[in-house]
Amino acid sequence: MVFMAVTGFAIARLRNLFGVVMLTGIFSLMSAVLYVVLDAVDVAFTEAAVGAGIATVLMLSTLALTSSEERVSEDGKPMWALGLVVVTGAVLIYGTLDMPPFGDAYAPIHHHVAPRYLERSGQEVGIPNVVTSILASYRGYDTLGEVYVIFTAACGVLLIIGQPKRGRRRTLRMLVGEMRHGMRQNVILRVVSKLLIPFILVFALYVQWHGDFGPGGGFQAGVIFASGFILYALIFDVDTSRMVVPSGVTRLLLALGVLLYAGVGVVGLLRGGNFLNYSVLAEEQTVGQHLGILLVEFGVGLTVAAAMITIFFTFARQEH
Amino acid sequence: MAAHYPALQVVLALLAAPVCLILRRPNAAWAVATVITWISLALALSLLGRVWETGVILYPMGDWAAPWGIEYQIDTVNAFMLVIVTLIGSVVMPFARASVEAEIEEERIYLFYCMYLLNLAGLLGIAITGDVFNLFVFLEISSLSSYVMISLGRDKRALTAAYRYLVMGTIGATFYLIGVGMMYMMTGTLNMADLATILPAVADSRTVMVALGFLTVGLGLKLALFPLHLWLPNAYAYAPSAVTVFLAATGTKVAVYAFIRIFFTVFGGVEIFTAGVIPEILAVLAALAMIGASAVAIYQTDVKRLLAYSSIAQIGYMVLGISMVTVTGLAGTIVHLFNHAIMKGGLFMAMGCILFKIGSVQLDQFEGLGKRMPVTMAAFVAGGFSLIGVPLTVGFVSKWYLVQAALEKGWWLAVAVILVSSLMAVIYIWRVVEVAYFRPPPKGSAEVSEAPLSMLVPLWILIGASYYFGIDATRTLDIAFAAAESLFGGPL
Amino acid sequence: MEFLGLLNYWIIVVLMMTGFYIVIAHNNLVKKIVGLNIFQVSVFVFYITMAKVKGGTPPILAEGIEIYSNPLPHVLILTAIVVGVATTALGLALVVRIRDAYGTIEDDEIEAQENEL
Amino acid sequence: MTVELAIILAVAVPFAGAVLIPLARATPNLRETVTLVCAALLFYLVSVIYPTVAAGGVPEVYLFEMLPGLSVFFLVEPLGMIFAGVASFLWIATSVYSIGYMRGHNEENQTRFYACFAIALGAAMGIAFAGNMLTLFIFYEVLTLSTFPLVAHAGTEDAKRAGRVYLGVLLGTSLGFQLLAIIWTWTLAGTLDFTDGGILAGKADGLTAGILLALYTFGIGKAALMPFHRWLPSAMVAPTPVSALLHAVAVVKAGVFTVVKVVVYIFGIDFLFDIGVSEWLQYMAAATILIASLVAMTQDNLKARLAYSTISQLSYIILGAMLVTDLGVIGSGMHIAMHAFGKITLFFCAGAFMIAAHKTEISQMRGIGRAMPFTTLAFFIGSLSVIGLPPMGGLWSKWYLALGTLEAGKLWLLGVLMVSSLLNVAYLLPIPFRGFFSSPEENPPLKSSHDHDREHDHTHDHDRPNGIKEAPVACLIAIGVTSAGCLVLFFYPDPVYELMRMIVAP
Repeated sequence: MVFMAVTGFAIARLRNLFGVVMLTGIFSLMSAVLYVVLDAVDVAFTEAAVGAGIATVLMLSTLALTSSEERVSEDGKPMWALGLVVVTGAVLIYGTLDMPPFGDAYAPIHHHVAPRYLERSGQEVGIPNVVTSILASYRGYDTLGEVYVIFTAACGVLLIIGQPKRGRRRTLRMLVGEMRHGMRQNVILRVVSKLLIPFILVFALYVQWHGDFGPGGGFQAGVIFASGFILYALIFDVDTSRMVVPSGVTRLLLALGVLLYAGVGVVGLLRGGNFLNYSVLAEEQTVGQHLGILLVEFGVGLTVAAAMITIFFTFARQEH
Repeated sequence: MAAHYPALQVVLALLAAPVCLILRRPNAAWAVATVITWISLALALSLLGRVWETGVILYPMGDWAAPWGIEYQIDTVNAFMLVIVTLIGSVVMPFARASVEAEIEEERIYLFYCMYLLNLAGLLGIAITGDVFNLFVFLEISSLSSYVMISLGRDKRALTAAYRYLVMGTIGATFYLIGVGMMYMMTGTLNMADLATILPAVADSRTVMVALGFLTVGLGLKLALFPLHLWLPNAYAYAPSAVTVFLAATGTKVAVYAFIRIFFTVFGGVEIFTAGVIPEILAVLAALAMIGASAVAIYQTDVKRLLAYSSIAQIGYMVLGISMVTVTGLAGTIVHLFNHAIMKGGLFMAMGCILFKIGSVQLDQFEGLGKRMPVTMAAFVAGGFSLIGVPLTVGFVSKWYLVQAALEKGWWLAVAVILVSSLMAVIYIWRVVEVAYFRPPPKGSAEVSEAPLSMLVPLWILIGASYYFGIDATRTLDIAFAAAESLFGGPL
Repeated sequence: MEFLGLLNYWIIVVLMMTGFYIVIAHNNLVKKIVGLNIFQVSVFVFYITMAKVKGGTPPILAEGIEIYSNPLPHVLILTAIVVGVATTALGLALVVRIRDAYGTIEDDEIEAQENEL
Repeated sequence: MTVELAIILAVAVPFAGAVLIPLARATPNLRETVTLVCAALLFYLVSVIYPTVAAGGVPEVYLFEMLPGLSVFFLVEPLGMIFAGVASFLWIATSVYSIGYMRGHNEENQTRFYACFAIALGAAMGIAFAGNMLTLFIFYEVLTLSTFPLVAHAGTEDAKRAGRVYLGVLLGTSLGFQLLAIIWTWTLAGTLDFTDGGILAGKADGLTAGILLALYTFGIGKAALMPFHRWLPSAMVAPTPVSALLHAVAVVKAGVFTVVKVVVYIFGIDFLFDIGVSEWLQYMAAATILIASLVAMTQDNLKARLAYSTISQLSYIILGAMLVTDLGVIGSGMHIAMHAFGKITLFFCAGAFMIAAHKTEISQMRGIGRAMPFTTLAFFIGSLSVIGLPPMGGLWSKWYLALGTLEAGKLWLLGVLMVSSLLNVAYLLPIPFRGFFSSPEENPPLKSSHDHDREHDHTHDHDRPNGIKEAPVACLIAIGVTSAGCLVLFFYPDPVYELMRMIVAP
């Protein structure tokens, strides 16, 4: 954790944006490690894939499209900012004073609401990964919302920088040109990644379906799946990889994923339960729950993968 | 089916958004969005009717009882909010068609309507939910989609406006998240009603106090509470017309609602809000907003920006009502949510019509507009009266109750601020009127050229509504008072 | 003893404020987004930290394990991470467009250009 | 026709006219016919209502509930009857006059002019018949907003500046003070209905009532009590019919009418008398009377002089109300009617001078009586009535005002009235006298030029100063009617007096 703090300061000081982004990735990875230490394996998984992976790639693409050096501002303006930050921080510290100590098993959060998930989700939902039970069923509606957030972001990116104006060549200007050039020339890299990518995709599928039992689920799977494609594009060529997954298809999948999720909810509603009640999907409650969770997780995976791919390619096709 | 209206209220729009994406045709997307918004309005009205007759409606998602699952809790306050949002949403649709076609490239229009539906769903989701974290999720849906929509404005300043809004909005959301985390830490629950029952026991802990502070600042950013309003003027000024109408009329309103919800429902049983310094701070900020923003509005040359500053001032009215912590004050705020939504919506629609025909809303382009676009300008003047608070308009009704509340409370300064602020509204509205009516049109301009009927009719619907509900305000006020009383009645 | 228990939170606060500082003090638009990221990640860490129970294990039900960490914050943060990346994506998209329109991604230079309009 | 229907129609007819007038804009004759028909119809409707009110009835018409527990409704009581009668009668005269004036002056935007005029009259009716303070306030603001385009009519920089002052003062005072007073009253009393004996008695202590009274009197900017009088001289840039009917009758009388209403029906005479808070407002009114009269003497522009005279005369009415004695209130009610006839005659004449002889400054008007004997005579009659000399109606109202001061035991106020009357004599009478008895050759050369360039098709021959060249016939008819009214009211003041007596001694 202290490492994270140090990284944080380094980011604040560093002027080279390229370095900043790299450090951010590292920061993210470190937080993922921290999550594992703190028993949050699912979260760690996601953070590593999303925070360290996708976000970093996106930032690098942006830097490639803009500039990678931060201009040194000459005025001493940040004084007020520093003041504000110190005050806010002090307020927060003040707020921590009455917090239950770290790891305290007697803290209120461990005694209200949460115990029920641990005690009864086994019977009620019937899958061992409590995080997945909550994510997909108890608080499935939040997750629906979350999928919509990523859906919104994908559509938004399409709206903002999609469809470059006519007359421009659709070429790739990824990352720093030389780096890509080097990669292309590197036969070993190409071969290894060609071998690796199928595994990544298979791993993604595994994560997708395994989410009920161990860490994993639609999000992680979607992101990993997408990163497979992104890796391909990084090493080979965006245009080639676009041929593998045409934009129309990703868009369709993007929409179908959220529709699948919401659709499962509506089916529950039509079968006499409330919206997103999976228990009514089958005769037996746990079977229904299980089925529902599988389906919505698949929806999540679809949308997340499609969204990540869409976002990435939209960035990648930008012209400087 | 009627039992599922609460879910359908939000889910319909959510379902329709990806459908728009699949359809990929502007007209089809528009048609879908229109149908959905109108159905949503019908749903909202029927929900309001049901709440009015039978009281609070609870709808646990997935049949998981709160606090374990997420539950929709609809009382008079949020049923009213739903009506406001869907009403504006459905009136904007016919207006949007021509306006959006003129301002956004054709191949992006279907995505625009997708965003619009998402935004609508997000706002509805905030209004309807009984779970503080679910509120955050839908807050993000609505925020992200509004950043996108704002950035579509023709002026390149729309981009920076959207970016600044994104940064400030995300800071706000993160602050909110910190606040929620701290509350959760002390109580172990995220359900509003549950929080309300547990919080009093831990209310005097420093953590909860800080949580309240962070929630206040976080939501304050979203509702553009002075001095956290910096994102708003440019965002409203440079967004596409239809977006400005919708956001100005609903976006900040929903944030105000969330503010009310947190203070009066979640912290309803807690003394730290009612007895603490927060109301005083809010009152001071509100007063500063009312005077300061009005003063800035007077000096604007871009009329859309002028109206944006006026919005900040109007938000000040609402916060002032909240800060009084009395039934009358709160009822004044709630009724003003509705009233301001319809009048500002109307005014920004008038801007949309002018932008459509003239291509600019700079004040010097308004010369002779009273003759060139008589119907639009008449609507602008009529809406302006409402902003000033001339009797028979909704603006008058809101002001009446806010002044009354301030009088009951003995807040003389607040009374003065309300009145001075409305006088400043006279000045900034009149600057526009004078240019439009008492300066000759520039040479060579067309005689009369009005915006199409599809824009004028929605415009006049809103302006008409701002008179209808100004002349007979009993209905809206009954609802507002019932809502305010229920908020003071403790937890749901 | 109590202070040791809170130390974790204090470091988190420092992290948050680092991110927050980057957002508000820096002029570079990309760096602001980076700051937002750090700010958000710190909040996530805050949630996850509170979920930890001493001696607990990850909340995946298995025979013979009695103490689990609290799963609810994990769920919340899963959601929040996705929200965070969505925001980042949008923010960066905007930065790209801003760079196109203004030719710079430094906030003060943009402001100077806008004032001239 | 039932009285209730007549009341509704009386308010509705002018508004309907305002809708019809733009529709008839293509044919000016039809447009003016609409105006005239509306005016005549309105007067007829008011005369239908009169017998009921004179017989002691208070017809009431409920319209709608605006805020919970607070409705908009009409209720005709004697004071409103006077105001409605005067305003509706004089609208006919003014309409006739306007036709001559506006055409003679070749004004632009005549359609807007007539339409706004009609709205203003409708609002005046609404004020007259308002059943509670809320209803009154609504129409009060409608009146303000509808007269703004009339003031800024010319569209010149001057006119726009005047419009800003006009709107600023009137909206500022009404939204700033009056509305506050109304809401405060509502929170105190729980009602805003005009009730005999007032609604605040027992609800407000002396201090509160004092502040409220001040808020009301200053909040009613239309009453032009100093220091909120600036709008009235500004408004003189408007076309003369506007100055005549609105800024000598409808608007300003709406102001003082509201003041009297508030004193009588919101506070209640007895209540105010008991707590004695109205005293310092008497000082204000007295000061306004004297200062405005003095200022009037210094004005060379005829309309400006008349405007200051109006300010001064309005404060007579306020003073009468603030005396809070029966006779004082009777006097102020009567003065609403008497001053209306006198002052409108004066303004008509001023307009006639402007059209026929292009003279706006008093110093140019020497010997004008030779060219315009009829108009100058009418001016003389009007002056007498405003001063309060027999055989004009103005005598009566001044008489009762004077009695009122005696009844209140305030001799010094009687003195104020006397001095003011002398000042009236000093600033009004020289005009007709010089008009008749001085020779036109002493006039300084004409200053204004560009303003009058466009209407030279109606000008008469300037080379024959002794020839008679009066204003258009339509104007003369109107002048004749109103100056005759001054005389008639001297001989038959009874209807007005009786109505006022009903208020103070029900």
